[in-house]
Amino acid sequence: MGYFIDTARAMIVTMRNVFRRPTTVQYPTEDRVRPERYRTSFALVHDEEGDEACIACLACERICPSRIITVKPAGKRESPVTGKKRNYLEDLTLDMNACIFCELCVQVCPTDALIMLRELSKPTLSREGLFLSMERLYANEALAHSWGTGTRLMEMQDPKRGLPAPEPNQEVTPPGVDPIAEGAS
Amino acid sequence: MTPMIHGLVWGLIIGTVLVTVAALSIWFERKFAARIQSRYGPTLVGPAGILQIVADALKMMQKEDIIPEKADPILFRLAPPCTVIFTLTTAAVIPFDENVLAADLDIGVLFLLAVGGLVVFPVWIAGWASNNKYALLGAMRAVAQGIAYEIPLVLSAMVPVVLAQSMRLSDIVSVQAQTHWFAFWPLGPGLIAFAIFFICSLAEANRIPFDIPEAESELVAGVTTEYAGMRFGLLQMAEYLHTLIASAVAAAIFFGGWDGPFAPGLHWMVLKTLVLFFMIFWIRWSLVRFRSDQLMALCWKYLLPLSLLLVMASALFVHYRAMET
Amino acid sequence: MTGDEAQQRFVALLHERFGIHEIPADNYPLVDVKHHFELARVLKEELGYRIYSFVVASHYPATVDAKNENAEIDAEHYEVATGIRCVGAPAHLASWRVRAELDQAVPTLFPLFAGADWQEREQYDLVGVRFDGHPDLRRLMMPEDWEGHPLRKDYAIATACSPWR
Amino acid sequence: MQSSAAGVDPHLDIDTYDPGADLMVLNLGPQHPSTHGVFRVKLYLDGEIIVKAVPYAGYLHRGVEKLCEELTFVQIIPVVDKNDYVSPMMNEQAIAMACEAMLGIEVPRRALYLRTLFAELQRLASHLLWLGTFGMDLGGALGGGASLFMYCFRERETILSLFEEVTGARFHYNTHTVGGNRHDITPKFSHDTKATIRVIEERIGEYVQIFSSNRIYRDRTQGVGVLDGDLAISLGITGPLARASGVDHDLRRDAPYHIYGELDVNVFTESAGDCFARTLVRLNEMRESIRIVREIIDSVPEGPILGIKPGKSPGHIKIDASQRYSCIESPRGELGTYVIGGGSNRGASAYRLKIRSPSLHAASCIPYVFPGHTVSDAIAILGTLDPIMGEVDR
Repeated sequence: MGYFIDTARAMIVTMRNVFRRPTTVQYPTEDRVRPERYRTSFALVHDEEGDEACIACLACERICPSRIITVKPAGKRESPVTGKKRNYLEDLTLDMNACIFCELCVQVCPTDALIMLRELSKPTLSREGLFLSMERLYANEALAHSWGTGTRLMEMQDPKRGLPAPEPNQEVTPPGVDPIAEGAS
Repeated sequence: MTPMIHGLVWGLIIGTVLVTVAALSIWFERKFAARIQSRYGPTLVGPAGILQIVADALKMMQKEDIIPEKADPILFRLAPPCTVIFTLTTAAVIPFDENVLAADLDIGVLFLLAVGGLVVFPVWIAGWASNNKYALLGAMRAVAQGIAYEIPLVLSAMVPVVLAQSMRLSDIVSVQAQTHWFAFWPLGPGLIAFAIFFICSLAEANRIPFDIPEAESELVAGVTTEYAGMRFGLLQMAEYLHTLIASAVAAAIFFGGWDGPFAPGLHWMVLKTLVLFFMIFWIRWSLVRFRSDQLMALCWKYLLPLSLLLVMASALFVHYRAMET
Repeated sequence: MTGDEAQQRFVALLHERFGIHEIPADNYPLVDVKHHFELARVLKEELGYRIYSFVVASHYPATVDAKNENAEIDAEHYEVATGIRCVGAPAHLASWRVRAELDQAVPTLFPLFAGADWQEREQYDLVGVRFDGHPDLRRLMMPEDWEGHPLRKDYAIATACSPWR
Repeated sequence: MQSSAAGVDPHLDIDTYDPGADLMVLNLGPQHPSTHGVFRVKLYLDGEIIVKAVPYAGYLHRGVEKLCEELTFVQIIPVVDKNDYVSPMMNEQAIAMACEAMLGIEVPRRALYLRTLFAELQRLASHLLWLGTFGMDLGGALGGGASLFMYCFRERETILSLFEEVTGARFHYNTHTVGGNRHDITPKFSHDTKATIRVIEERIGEYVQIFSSNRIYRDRTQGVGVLDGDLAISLGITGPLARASGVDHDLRRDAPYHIYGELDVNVFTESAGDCFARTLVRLNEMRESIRIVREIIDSVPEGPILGIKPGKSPGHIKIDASQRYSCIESPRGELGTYVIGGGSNRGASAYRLKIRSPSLHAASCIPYVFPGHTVSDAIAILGTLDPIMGEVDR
């Protein structure tokens, strides 16, 4: 007899769920609302003056755990916008095949040049389609950007953030020499 | 019209309708299950995805016809059509209306149960011929379950037979139309007999909570593990047909068949069948399954003695009612 | 009992019964390999450290003097760290290390802790240290016909091309 | 049918059980609907009764520990996310805590609160996923179990959306780092969390109705897969599995980390040690997680979330050649990290890093628990052990 009662109870629960709104999001036709910090694909951006923001400092290439970013610096040349001499990028490629979306490259970018996108990247039919060349990265600039940029993330992680006065207990910070920058491994 | 032509014509019509309803029921079940689970179910093919079943059938027909190298080729091919044929044959004696039935056999209930019981054989054949351990385990479970539950099924079906004092299905229905539906009269035994009949039908049709022979999570897909394409489709079809016919039989022998006010008899029969059919779906998407030994315990320890008692009780009821009048 | 008291008890045990007088501040005590099993037994049976927590083997290649390549400072060896824990508060973890030379086997803890079965198999598989008396020292993670032990420092990683292409 | 786990020797040769080789050998896996990944158990069956079970791990071995020796401490945190992919933040916390302990970094209060909050939400999400998949194991992919599975995933998705709001990712967050957290919570996080846990708390009652208080469910799980408490801890099994066997042990209470020392964590134990006891323990833990989240969600202090200056280079965390084991209570038990510092890159990488995964210990009880049960029971037991294959094999 207990079986019948329990069965009836389970059936009531399932019937109650019939009248709840389905939670499915019909993906290609309707888009889920994605929060501000959502991160998917990558883009390279221009700074406020309209110049390429990337200064080819190699920070993203060094920190990438999957080692998928390749930066080729072009050396110093005069900026067409401001006229100052600065470093430029010759090529930057990003292989999304092995990206683990850790956001470390965005975090270390000193000029907020490399950012992630909020918009879903389109699926591709080939592995080459996931390979982001510099042209594609700059073309992605037009898509919706994620909240995170190097400056914002660094600001959020600032150890003095929200504290009333600076505290002098920073002796644990190992500033040290960056071994990888020196080529040691 | 000779009985033979009558049977052929109505058999063809009923068979076609049943297969169509079974096919549509797959669509309905998918939609219903989806709503239970907060999903939408098929939406793309046709309005509300109603043509999904056509798409599925086309897909299954296009699939490569795989027969495993080590399988027994003849038996492997034989099993899926056999399940559908045996299942569909039982539909011959179900009265949908006073005249809407293929063969009004005077041993209707016996025929129904005998042919329905045959379905165990193709399932065992399928499991054996696949030459796969999961299929074999599934077939072993199916046979054990099928044989065990056949007995309370037959005994609970005997209750209406005893009450109507006829094995002819149309007689059983007309007696109910004249008196009361057997599920509610005599109140106790009829309802319990219906419950037993319903449970055993679920077990015979391998529906949750008795889908132990398939048991995806344990036996991959049980007897159907090695089947692909339309052969698999036939096995699935047989399962749905079995469920549908079991609902129709239950509606006929316990719920008065075509008996009902206002509307023509056929409507009532179809309605009752579909309500029972819907109940089966509902139960399926609400419960987890038994373990095979618990299933056996349920059958031999509870259902069998209870159904024996019910047959006796209904016989006594008929006896004393006859003495009163 | 607090965690500190449990640690003091553990240190005292090492001191009195196993003759270990110095315990490095940033490291776990180094126990002689012949005391390995006995220490685990005492801890389990007398002090109630019944949860088998971990075993970590690590491989140290031979270190040589920077100036003279023939002057070997330390021979190639393994270090096996074991940790066991007591049930309930303060859940103190007793952990110690043993050093095993390259051809030396570490006694298994399987008679005391059933969990040593798989854990020691894993360490044998990945690092190559052998456990003496283990009932079933097969590979656990790598295929049975795998050659070499991947977590050894001399295990070469061949990455000629990017693996994801 | 029911056998106690004691007295089974998993190392006995199969010939002693089966001199005539009459038993059927069934390979459950590596690809099987219920192994929750790729895991293989070789079953020796007498009819449907399991006589001996031999598990084989390693099908998902990705060499994470070797990878951790190559990458720096900054870089490994997103990598270890992929170990226990059901509660990824736990992996991050375990690594970060080990490094913090070795460097003596003091993590800000706000970060500790966030870590506790995230840990409890992850525990809730992980147990929800377990409940759903266990429903699938018992009820099949086409039945009531699948309904429960969808319900649990529906609720779990709402938790993941909370994380998405904070970290920008649904699954592999990379939100903890050595010294604190990388992402601060947003202003509406607290409100959303309260709304979510209220819904989940209400829905847990539904799960109980459809599932764990159901007679069929109880028949399937009571007395099945009894794991002796002594054997469990001797195997190193901790967490809900051990607590269901009567081991009153929870690192959150017994060796507090984060801010658990200030909270009053209730630890639920059951004495039966069977699959049903494990269900009850996990359901209670879900309620307890909800309670903890509710208790601390409003008292998150203001302040920084990172205790050290965030570094721009991969090598800005350096650890000398010391060794340290540090562990947390993950949804599956004691998840620890043994770090030997002083590896390559002048100490920016680990010399050796071992991840002590509770799932591997849980899986190692299979040879003791399976014998004497049917194949159906084996699936139920495997389901309640809740091994995450990414963590078993690493």
